[in-house]
Amino acid sequence: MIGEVFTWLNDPGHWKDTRFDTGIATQLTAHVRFCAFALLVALIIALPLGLVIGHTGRGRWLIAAANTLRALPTVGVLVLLTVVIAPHFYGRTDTGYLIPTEIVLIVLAIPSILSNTFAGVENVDPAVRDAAEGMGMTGKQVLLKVELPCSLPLIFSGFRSATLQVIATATIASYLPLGGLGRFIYDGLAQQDFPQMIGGGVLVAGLALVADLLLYLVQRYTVSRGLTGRFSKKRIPDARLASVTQAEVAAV
Amino acid sequence: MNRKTLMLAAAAAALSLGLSACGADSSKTSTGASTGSGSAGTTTIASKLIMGGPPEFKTRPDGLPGLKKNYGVVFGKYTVTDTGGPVTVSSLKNGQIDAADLFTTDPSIQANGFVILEDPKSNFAAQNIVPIISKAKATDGVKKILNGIQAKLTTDGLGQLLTKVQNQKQDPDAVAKQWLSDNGLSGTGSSASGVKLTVGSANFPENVILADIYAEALKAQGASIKTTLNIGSREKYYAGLKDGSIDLFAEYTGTILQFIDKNATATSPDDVYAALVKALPSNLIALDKAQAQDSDAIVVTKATADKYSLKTIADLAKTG
Amino acid sequence: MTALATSSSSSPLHFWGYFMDHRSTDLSWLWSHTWLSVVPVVIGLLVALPLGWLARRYRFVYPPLISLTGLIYTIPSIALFVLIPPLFGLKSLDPKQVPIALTLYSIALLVRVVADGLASVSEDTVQAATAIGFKPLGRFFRVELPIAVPVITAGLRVALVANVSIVAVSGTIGMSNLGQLFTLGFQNSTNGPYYPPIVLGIVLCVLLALVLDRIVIILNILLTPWRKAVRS
Amino acid sequence: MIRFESVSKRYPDGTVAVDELDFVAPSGQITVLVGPSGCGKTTSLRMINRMIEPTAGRILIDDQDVTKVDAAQLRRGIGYVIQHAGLFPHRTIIDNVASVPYLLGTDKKQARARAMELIERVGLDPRFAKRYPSQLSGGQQQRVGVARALAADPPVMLMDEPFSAVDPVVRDQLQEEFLRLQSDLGKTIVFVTHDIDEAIKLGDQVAVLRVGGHLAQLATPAELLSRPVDEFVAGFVGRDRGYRALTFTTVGELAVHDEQTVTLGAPVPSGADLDNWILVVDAANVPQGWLNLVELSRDDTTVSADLLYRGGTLATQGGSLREALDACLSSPSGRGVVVDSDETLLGSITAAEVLALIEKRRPAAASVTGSGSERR
Repeated sequence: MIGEVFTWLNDPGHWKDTRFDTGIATQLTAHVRFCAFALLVALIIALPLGLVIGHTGRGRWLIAAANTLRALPTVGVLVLLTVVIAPHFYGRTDTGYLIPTEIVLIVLAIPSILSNTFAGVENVDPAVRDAAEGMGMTGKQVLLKVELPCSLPLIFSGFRSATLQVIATATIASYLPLGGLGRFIYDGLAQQDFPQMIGGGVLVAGLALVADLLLYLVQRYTVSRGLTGRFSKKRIPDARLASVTQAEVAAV
Repeated sequence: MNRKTLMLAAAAAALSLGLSACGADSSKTSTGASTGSGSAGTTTIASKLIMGGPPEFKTRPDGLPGLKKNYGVVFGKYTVTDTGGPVTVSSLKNGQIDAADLFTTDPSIQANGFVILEDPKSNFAAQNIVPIISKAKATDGVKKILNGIQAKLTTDGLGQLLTKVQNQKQDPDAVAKQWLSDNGLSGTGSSASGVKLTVGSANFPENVILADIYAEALKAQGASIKTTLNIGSREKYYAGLKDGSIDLFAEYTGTILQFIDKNATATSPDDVYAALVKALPSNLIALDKAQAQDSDAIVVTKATADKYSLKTIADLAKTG
Repeated sequence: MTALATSSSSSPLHFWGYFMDHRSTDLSWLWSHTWLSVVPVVIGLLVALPLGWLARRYRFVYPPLISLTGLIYTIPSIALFVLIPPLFGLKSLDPKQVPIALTLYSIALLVRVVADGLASVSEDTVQAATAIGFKPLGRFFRVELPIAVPVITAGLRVALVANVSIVAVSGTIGMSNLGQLFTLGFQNSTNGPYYPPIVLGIVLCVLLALVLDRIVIILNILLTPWRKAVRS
Repeated sequence: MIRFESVSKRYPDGTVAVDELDFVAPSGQITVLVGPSGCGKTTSLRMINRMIEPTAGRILIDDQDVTKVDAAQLRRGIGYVIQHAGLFPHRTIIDNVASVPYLLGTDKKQARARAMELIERVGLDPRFAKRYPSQLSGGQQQRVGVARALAADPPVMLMDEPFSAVDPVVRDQLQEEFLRLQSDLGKTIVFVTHDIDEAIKLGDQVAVLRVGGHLAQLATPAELLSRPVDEFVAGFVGRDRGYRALTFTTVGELAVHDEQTVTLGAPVPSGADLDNWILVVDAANVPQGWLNLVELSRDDTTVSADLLYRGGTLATQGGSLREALDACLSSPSGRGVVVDSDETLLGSITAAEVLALIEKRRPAAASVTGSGSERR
């Protein structure tokens, strides 16, 4: 079976678009686009919000509220939004399906980013914050020059965890008439074409790994060595767990 | 406050930007497809249209391959929607697709004024409803109950059942029970007692209702019933039938025959049924076929039908 | 929208009436949904405990184990569901494929949580326990594990809430659980939206997730009485 | 000069942290605020740079009301050192020290040059400049904290228990260096501590606060020890205060006796006229310890280092009476060794003689003004 999957992935014909079948290259691009857009919007919403809540200490209920978003069943929300939104779009556009999908992905990404950003700012050593204010930094300077850089490790772990979730979940776009790598999974499932289906799954997992690696590299070059302690031989902080423990414990 | 508003505005701007980018891109793909077909030489009506339906319609013998073989119809593009469900209907209605694979009994065809293209060459073979059951579970009692149902199922009756569920939002199970009692089939007894059965259904309402009818009738006669409804495509549930995960399924003679035997040529109800009985693997048997039919059909909107003067599937292959 | 006007029974707020009308089916779906969400986490924890201990005890085990389990998490659930039967020699629609997939996810999440929870026990505590005569196994169960409880329960909460959502996905491939409500509502939305089952499904899933979450929180409180003072 | 004028801090829940506080912290001097926890000492300190706003009264720095200045601007002109240093974990040591100059818009190169100079000045190895705070020990971090506060050369420094989180040996060292630094820089310093010994050691004047934010006594360390105004201050200043007060009592010139000595490495002396104890010095006449002639065995023919009793402290000529008395009490021979500022031997003195000096000075004790500058 592994051989068949490999053959399927290796067939150049599967990478190119044909009249009835969209190739891997196009679907991969579409998948990346769905995810990048959702993650960007989630970041634009959650990062400033988490920073401001962490900095001011006000609006903590929003963190708790965002964490209950995790309890929403993704499929259910997708179906509901589709039923509500899709009938309002006419003509050759997939916007009616794109909006529900993106909303679901954004809602999925927000809790990790928001709660980790909040936890990151909140976990900044009070002495450091006190020193920053005491030396004459304005509130904005304290936030941007001290709290933000100090919370970067946690922000990154939240964002990396959100990225993994979004990439895996973006496959549900293909539950609706949209592209993305989920198309191979759903079509393979319906056509009982296992190599296609598993190939799709492998592509999604591969994409997730590559994205995580890229983010790890970005993290490595943006987060101060003073925070990661990389000069002493400590292990690399990784996405999933840090977000689990830190953010969850913060949410309790 | 100010900050929040700004942030929201930025988010909204980014959202609309991104969406328009995605939208623009997808429309580019479709124009790309039609230019592609244009350069192929003669431009058929079909090549200007986007067809929508379930994923397996792309590969199924009576799907795109059948349309090409029987009518020379090749669409400009195929968009995967769903199995005659809400996505297909709303995509057709709203113009995301121009032609769709729907079921003839679907009340939304009439409700939306869709036009069913005739199928003179019987690409879609006769589609009488037939229970496929695993041989081990087909006791005489079970057979008698199910065949009793089959005798009462009519095409119109099926349409009415669907209208109740899809338009009036009644519960499929309740509709099934009502139908059984209306047709004098709701008597309780023990002719199926001791039988343990898993009834499956595909993920479209009509098939769910039929599964419910079978399940309720058998239950009333003492069988122990489990249901696995809304499974998905035939490719998927047929594997379950074969390996015994499911014991009973409401099938459509034409498609199941073509699914098992890709070279099947029978088109009339009796021929198809006879071929099916022969083609089934040894652990499955077909009970009586009903008079009721529910066939796949190529459906277009009234506007599209008028624009290209479409009456039959063959018209799609004309140049226009 | 038109359906909303013509038939009050398709209004989103009718979900409670819908529930009352289909109580037995909905409850059976809720029940199986609950089991499918909980059992894999319990099994996952039982498997993750020795693995996490191993990763803590022998440091070289940690990186490969964490990478491997991290990899499992990147596989989309719908793909994993369908991958399970051929890999485990099950029938294609065997309902066991869902709990197996969820157990794999739970193990993936919890191994790391257990390892890091154990790592959160201070070296001083471990040494003190050894000094007063605990043998490794006794020390693990009576000292290290109890202290790691808060971190582990935090992981359990995430796993449970995630499972409730993933179980619903399996409803779209025919498994009997609350996910069926979404398929059902969607399939019957061809002529106007049919909200009640969809809304009911969301409401029940969220309630289930919140209740399970609350149970773990209570469990955490019961298991760590020494933290009561801090919590006040 | 920092002036508190009837400054109060009352929280909305009714708690009074500081109550009608009035005092002056003179320019170029160290004013220590000391008191038990809850006495409002930190609150008072933090009101100077407006980390906390007073609810009544005003605080003036060089006659300028602090509330009339933009808080951030004000703080940039005031050095601030806190208990756990509060170094920025994401910045290197040199960038930490240069933080305030950066804020003030100083050219990066110039700011770093200044920072480098300060790093060395507070006694840190220049190689630490490129390291991160987490690579430093607590004492080293605290030095960086002081350097950072000094970077913009502020006339005023606020220090909130800067040395209380380090171990006693390091604390002692930091205190000494801090005094040395201050003698060079002459900053106006307000220093908060809960440790009365630290207050007495460092303060030019000490303000003792009681719970509820009342000023109990403001005085020089010597006066505080000799004349606590009430039971609270007396209790807070603690036992041995009579003895500790001797720290601030000096006599012009101690009359010393000549002391017989033997040089390290020389043959063990003998003779009936010798005392049991003989002082051992090195070639430069710096005292090394006492030798007990009675205890020696026959094999001990030369004066070697391992035979010495080294327990005695040394009194410096011109130093405090406390030093002189301690030298006598700690000496095994009962004779206190007196040295000059080069640590070379001057002679010895007995406890009785020191006590006689104390007795003689008693009537004058009231007028003692053991100020910091005098000590130094």
